[in-house]
Amino acid sequence: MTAFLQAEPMAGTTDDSSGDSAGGAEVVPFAGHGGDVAARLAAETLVIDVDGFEGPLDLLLTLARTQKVDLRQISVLQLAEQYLRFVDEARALRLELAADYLVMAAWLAFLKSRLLLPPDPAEDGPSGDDLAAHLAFQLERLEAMRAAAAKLMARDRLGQDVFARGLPEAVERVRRVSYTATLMDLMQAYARIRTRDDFRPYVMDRENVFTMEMALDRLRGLIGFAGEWSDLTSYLPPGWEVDPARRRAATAATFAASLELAKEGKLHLRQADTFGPIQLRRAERSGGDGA
Amino acid sequence: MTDETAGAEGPPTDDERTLFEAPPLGEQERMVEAILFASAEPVTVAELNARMPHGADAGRALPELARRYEGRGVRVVRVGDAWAIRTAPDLGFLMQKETVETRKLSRAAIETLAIVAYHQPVTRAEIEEIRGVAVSRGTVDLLIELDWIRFGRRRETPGRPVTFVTTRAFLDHFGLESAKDLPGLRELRAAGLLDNRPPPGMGAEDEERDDQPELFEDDPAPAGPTAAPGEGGRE
Amino acid sequence: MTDETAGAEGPPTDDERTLFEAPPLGEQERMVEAILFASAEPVTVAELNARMPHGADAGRALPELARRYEGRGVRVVRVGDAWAIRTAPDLGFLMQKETVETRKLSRAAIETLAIVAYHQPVTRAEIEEIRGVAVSRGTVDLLIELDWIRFGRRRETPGRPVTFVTTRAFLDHFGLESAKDLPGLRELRAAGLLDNRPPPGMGAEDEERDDQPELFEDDPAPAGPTAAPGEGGRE
Repeated sequence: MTAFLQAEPMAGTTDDSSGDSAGGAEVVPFAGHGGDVAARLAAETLVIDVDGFEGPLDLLLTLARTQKVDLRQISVLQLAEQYLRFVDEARALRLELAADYLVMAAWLAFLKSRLLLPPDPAEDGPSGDDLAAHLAFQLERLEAMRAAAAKLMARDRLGQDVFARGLPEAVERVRRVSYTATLMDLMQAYARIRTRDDFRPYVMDRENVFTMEMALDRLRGLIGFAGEWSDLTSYLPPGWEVDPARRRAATAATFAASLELAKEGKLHLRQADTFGPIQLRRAERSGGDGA
Repeated sequence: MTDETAGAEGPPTDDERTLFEAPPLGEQERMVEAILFASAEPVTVAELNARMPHGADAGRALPELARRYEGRGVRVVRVGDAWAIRTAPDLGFLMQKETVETRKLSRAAIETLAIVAYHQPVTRAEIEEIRGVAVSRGTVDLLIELDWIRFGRRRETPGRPVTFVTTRAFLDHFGLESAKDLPGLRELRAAGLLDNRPPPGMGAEDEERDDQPELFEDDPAPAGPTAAPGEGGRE
Repeated sequence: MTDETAGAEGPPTDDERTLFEAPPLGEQERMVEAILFASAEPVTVAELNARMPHGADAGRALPELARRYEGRGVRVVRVGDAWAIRTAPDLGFLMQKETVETRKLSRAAIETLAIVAYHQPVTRAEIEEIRGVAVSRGTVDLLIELDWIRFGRRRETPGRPVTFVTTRAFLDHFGLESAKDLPGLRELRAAGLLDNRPPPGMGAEDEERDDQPELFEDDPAPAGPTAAPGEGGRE
C-alpha cells in the first residue's frame, strides 16, 4: 500500500476489520441507471460486499477477474475505470469507504490521466506504463499467493489426514548432579579452619588498606595453584571479602597485582565481557609468550 | 582403565571393541525406530545422536529406516532437520477419532501464512505490500500461537525491522520436508512472482529489500525432476 | 486407497463387490498399524474392526503385524484385551535423558575434604575436633560417593575407629600429582591464607607440620616424573 502515492497515511482497513469501517452490510437497494443490467448487478454485488474485501488490492483483483483475461493481458486503464466507477457507485449509495479505498481511487485517477495524456517531457518520474505494469505485477503476485495458499491448505495435514503417535512415551529425565571444587576452594577452606580458633586474622590489625605489595606477595604465593581459570575475587584475602571498603581496597590491589604478574608473564587474565568477572590462571611455564 | 592404555598399540581387543565402537547399523536403526515411535514431535538428528550410544550415527540409520517403512501404514518422514513417524495419508479416514478440530482460519491468516512461507524471511511491511492491506496484530499472533511462524532475524536495513519465518511445526503440519518443497515454489520463482519488485519511482528507499529470501537463495537454479538439490546429502 | 483395493485379485470387478469386500490382508495390516500408532490408548480387536472397513478382520491382521515387528525397535504387544505398540524392552534406556547439573560443593563438605586431605588418615572424631562442629553423615557420604575420600585403615586405638583418606580420583580432580603437592601450612601462611602468628594454644603444634598427615611423612622420595604411573601425560 505504501507504494500508492504519498497522499494519505495508511489507515483504515485492516484485514479483519469486518464491519466497522465500510458500512453497508445490509442489503441496500440499488438504483439503476439503465445500461447493462448484468454489469450493474455485478457491481451491486461488489458494493454490497465491500466488507468482504481485504483491501483495495483485493477489490481490484476481483474487478480484474471480470475482464476474463489472463492477468498479464489485463487492461489497467479499463481496470482503473472499473474501480472508479465502483467508488462512485458506493458514494451514490452513501456507503462509507475506508480511507485506503479512496487513496487507491485517487491514485488510479492519477494513473488514468498519465495513461491517457501524452507524456510530458518536462516531468520526470515513472511513466504511466511503468506504474500500470507494477500494478499488474502486484495483482498477479497477490493472485499467485492466493493460489499458493489454497494449495498449501489442501495438503495432507497433521491432525486431519496424517497423524502423530497417539501414545508418546515420555522421556524420563535423569538428573545427575556433579559437584565442583577447585584447589583454591580446598586451600581456602583449610586456611579458614586453621585460622578460626584465632578470631584475629592479621588483616584486622591494619587499616582498611590493602597495598599492592601485599597483594603481590599473596598472589605470587597462590598463583602456582591456579591451574584453572578462577575468579579474581576468589583471591581476596580472608577478612576482606565482606566489608565494602575493605573489599574494594583488596579487589583493587589484587587486580593491580594480577596485572603486574601478567606483565611478568606469570599469569593469564581474561574477562568475557565488559564488567564481567575477571578470571586468572597461571601461565604455563613454557612461555616466553606474554599474556 | 587398563584397556585404555592397552589401546595405545596393537590391534584392539574384543573387549575394547564393544566398549568403544558404535553399535552395528541394524541395531542403530532399531534405536532410531524406538525413539521416533516414542515421540509425537519430530526429533532432530542431533537429539537422536545424543540419546543413542556414543558413536552411533542416526544420519546413516534414518534413510534405511525410512526405506523399511515405505508402503506401510506409518511412514518415516523428514521434517526440516528432524524426523518423525506419521500415519500414511491414505489411511487418514480411519482416524476420525484422532482428528483434531481446527479453528477455521480466516482468509487473512491463510494468506499471511502463505506469504511468510514463500517469501521468508519477510517483514510485516512486505506482507502488507503484497496483500495491499495492513496486517492485523491478531493475525500474526494467531499464526505465532499455532507455532507456524516465528520471528526471524532482524533485517539489517534502517529501522531493523523484524522478519517472520516458518517453523518446524509448520513443515510438520503441512507434510513438508523443508520450505523448499512448498508447492509451486519453483514456478513462482521462475515467473518472478517471489521477487521483490519495488514500485516505480520508489527504487531508492526500497533497496531495503535487495536481499532475497535467504532461505531460497542457496537453492541453485531450477533443477530437473531430480529435484531438491542439496537435500540429498544433508542429513 | 483405490489403488490398494484394486491390488486384490482379479474377479470382483463390479462396484458392489468392491464396496462390500474386505480389503486385502496386507492392507488390513497397514490399517491396524496406523490405528495402533495413532491411538492414545490400547485398542481392542472389536474396536479395530469397528474402525476398519466392513469385512476386515483385525484378529487376523494383528498377528501378522506383530510378527513383522519381531526384533524391531518397537513391538506390537497385548495389553489386557487390547493391543498397542511399545518400545522394545531392551531399548528402554533410550527413553531416558540424562541432565548433568553442576553444583558447588557445600562449605561443610569442602572443609571436611580439606581436613581429610591435610590430615589423612583421619578419624571422624578428629575431623570434628578440627572443624569444631559435628560432621554430618550426609557430608561424608557425599564425599565418598564422589570418590574423593574413602575408608583407610582402622586406627589402632581404643574403639578402632575407621579413618578416611583421599583417593586417586581426588588427586585427578584437583590436578595434584600426589597429596604431597598440597601447599603446606608454611606456604599457606606465606600466601596470606593463614595468620603469621601461631594461634594461641596451638603454637607448637602448628609451628611445624608435626601434626601433619602420616601419609606425607612416611611416603619417602619426592615423586619424580616416574611416579604416579599412567599419569604422565596429563597437563
